[in-house]
Amino acid sequence: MSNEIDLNRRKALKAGGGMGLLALFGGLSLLRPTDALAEWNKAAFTSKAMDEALTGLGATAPESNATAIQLTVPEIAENGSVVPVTVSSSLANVEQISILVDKNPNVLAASFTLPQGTEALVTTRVKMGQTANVVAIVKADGKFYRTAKEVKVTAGGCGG
Amino acid sequence: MNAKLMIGLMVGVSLAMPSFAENLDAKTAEIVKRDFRDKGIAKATRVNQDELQAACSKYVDKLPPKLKAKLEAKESEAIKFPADGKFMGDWKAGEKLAQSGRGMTWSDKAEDPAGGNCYNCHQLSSKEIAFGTIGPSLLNFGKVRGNGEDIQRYVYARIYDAKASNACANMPRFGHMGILSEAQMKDLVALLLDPESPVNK
Amino acid sequence: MRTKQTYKALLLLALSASITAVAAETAVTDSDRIEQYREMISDGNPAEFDEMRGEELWKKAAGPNKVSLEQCDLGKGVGVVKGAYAELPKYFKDTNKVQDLESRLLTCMTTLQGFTEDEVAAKPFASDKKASDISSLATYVVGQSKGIKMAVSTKHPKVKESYEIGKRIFNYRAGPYDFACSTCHATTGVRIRMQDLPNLSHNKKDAQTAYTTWPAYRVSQGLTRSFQWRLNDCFRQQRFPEPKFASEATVALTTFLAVSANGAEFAGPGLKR
Amino acid sequence: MANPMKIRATAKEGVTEVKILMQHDMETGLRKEADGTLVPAWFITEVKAQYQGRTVMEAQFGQSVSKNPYLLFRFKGGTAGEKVSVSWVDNKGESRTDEATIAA
Repeated sequence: MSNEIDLNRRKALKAGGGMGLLALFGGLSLLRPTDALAEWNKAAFTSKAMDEALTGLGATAPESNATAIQLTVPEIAENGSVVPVTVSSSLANVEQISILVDKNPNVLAASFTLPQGTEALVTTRVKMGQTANVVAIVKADGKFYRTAKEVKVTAGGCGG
Repeated sequence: MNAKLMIGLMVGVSLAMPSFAENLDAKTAEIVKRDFRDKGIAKATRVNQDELQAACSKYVDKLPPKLKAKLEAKESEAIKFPADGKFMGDWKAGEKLAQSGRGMTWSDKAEDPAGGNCYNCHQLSSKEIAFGTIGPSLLNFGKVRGNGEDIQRYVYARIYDAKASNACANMPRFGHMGILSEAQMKDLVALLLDPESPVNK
Repeated sequence: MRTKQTYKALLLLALSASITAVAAETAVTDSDRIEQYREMISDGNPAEFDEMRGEELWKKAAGPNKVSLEQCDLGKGVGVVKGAYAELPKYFKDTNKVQDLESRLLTCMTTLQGFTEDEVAAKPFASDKKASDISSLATYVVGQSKGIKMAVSTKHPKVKESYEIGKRIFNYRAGPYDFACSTCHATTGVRIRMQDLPNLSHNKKDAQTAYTTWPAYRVSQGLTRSFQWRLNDCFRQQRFPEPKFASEATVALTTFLAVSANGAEFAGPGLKR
Repeated sequence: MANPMKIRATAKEGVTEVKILMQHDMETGLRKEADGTLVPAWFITEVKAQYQGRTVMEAQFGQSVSKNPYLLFRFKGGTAGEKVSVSWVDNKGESRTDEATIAA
C-alpha cells in the first residue's frame, strides 16, 4: 500500500483523555549520542550474573533493607514481556535506583540517577523470561541497600 | 427462537413462519462455507460438520435424549483400543504433552506433533498454577480411583472420544479425530493414574 | 466482574508491607492477582500511538484518487467519526449490506480513494514488521467513541438477520477439535489456563466488558489489535480455517457481539496481556 | 527516524508527576526470526528529563526494559503551563526529544 506514513511526522492526538500532551520539536536536542551525561554503564548492563552486575554498579555488598525500600511488583505476571516495577524509598538523599532481574540473560534492567529535588520513586516495566526475583538497589548517602521480590511468570491465553 | 423477535422479523422479511429458523440455519451454513478459506494446514473443508457437530450446533449442545443416545452409541462403537491391551505409558511424557497447547492451528506445521492442551481446561499437577477451569479438576485423579485395568480403560476411552459418554461435551475427540497418537494417549493415561505422576503426588 | 474499587483495594493490598499475612487471611486468589497485574499496567496505553497513526491516515489524501477519508460515511453522516463506532455494525444503503467498522473502511478506501479490495485486504492486520493502515484507521475511529454508550440498532431487518446468523456462527461447532466460540465463551466464571473467559452469550456484563475493551494493545505482542484480528485469532485457536477479512460471517458475528454489549460505555482501545 | 513520545506532566501540591511512554521496539538481541536469524539488539540506552534547564531524571536502560518503555517519576516544583522536556538515545545512536506542558 502506498499510503504508509512515517510516525515522526504525526501530530499529537487532540485532547480527549490519555496522555494527550505532546509537542514535537525539530531543532532541540537535549541528548545527543556524543554528549550523554554519565556514560552508559556497559560493564553493568552486559553482566550475565547478579554479582557481576552489582560490581558494575559499584554496589558490591548492599545492605538488605526491605523496610526502607518499597518494591512493588505483581505477584503473578500474566505476561513476562511487560512486568510493572515500582521502587520507592524512605531513605534520605537517594541518589540512584536500579532494577535487576536475577534470571534474565542481562540481569541489570535499568538504573536511574535522581538529582536533588527528585523524589525517590520510579515506575517502569521490564521483561522477564521466566519466574524470577526482581531486585531493587537503592543508593542513598553513598551507601547501597537492597530488597527483592519474586514474580511468577505464567503462560497466558491458550498457549497456542 | 424467541417469539417476539420472530414476529418482529416477520414485519420486515416475508419468510414462511415454520421454516424461519431452518432458513437461518441454512443461510448460516452457506455463509460459513463461503467465508472461510484455506490457511496453512487448516483447510476450508474443516468447516464441514460431521453429524455430531451439526446436531450439537443446531441444538446448542442440548440434544433431545434419543438423538443424544444414538450419537453417543455411534461414537462409542468407533473407539479403537490399543492392540497390545496396554493403556499406561510414560507419565513424564504425558505431563509434557498436557502442558502443550499447540497443534492443528493454521500457524502449526503438519509435521509438528499436537499437544494435549490439558492444562488449558483442567487442573492436573498441584505444582502448575496456570490451569483452566472449563473442565473438572483432575488433581489426585488416580489417588482417588486407583489404577486398575477398568479405570485405565475408562480414561483411555474418555481421551479417545469424550463424546462417547457425552455427545456435546466440550472436550475434543483426541483419538477419533486423529489429534493424538495411541502412544500419546497412553502417556496421558499414565499422567492421570501413575502413582508417581505429579497429578497424584 | 470486580468493581474498580476492588482493583484499588487489591493494589493497596499489594503495596502493603505485610502482603503475605494479609493474603492468607483474605484468600487472595490467582485471578485477583492477575487483576492486580492488569491494574498495574493500565496506565500509559501504547494504543494511543496507533490512534495517532490512524488519525493522520484518515486526514491524508491517498490512493489513486488522492483523496482523504474525510468524505467517508461511517453511518452518522459524511465525515462524522465521533460516536460512529458505538452504532456499528449498521445497514448501509449504498452497499446494501450490514457492515462493521472495518468492512465500511474497506468500502471507503475502495470507492473514495480508489484502492482495490485486494490491496487493502492484503494487509488487514499489523505485524512486527509493518503497521496496517486499515487497522490503524480502525484504532483511530474506535477511540473517538470512548465514553459513548453502545447503541447498535436491530430495527433494520438485515441487521436483525445478521445478529441471528452471528448467533448461529457463535454456536457453530466444527474442525478437528469440535470447537465453537461457545465452547469457551458461554459459561460464566471459567478460565483457560490463567485467562478468565468472558461469557459472551449468557452474561450481559461479561459481553459488555469484552466488547467495549477491544480493539486493544496486546502487551504480549507489542501491537494494537483490531476487532477483526480478535475474531481471526479466535478462529485460529478454534482450529478453524481462516475467516476472510471483513466477510459477511465476521460481520454477522460482530453484530451478535456488539448488540450484546448495547448500553455499556465504550472504553477502547484497551490494554490486554 | 525515531517516533514521538507521549508525555504527561501534572503538578499537584508542589510536586510534578511525569509519565512518559516511548515508542521503541527494545530488541534484546536474543530474539530469533521464524527462519532462525537473530534480530540484532536495538534498545534505548539513556533517557533524560529536564525542567527549566535542569535535569530532573536521568535513566540508563538495558535490553530488559519492555517494548514501548514506560517511565514515571516525580520532582519538586513545577507549575501549570511550564514545560518538561524528555530525550532518549538508543544503542544505534538514534535519538528523540519531545516536550510537554505541565497541567494542573
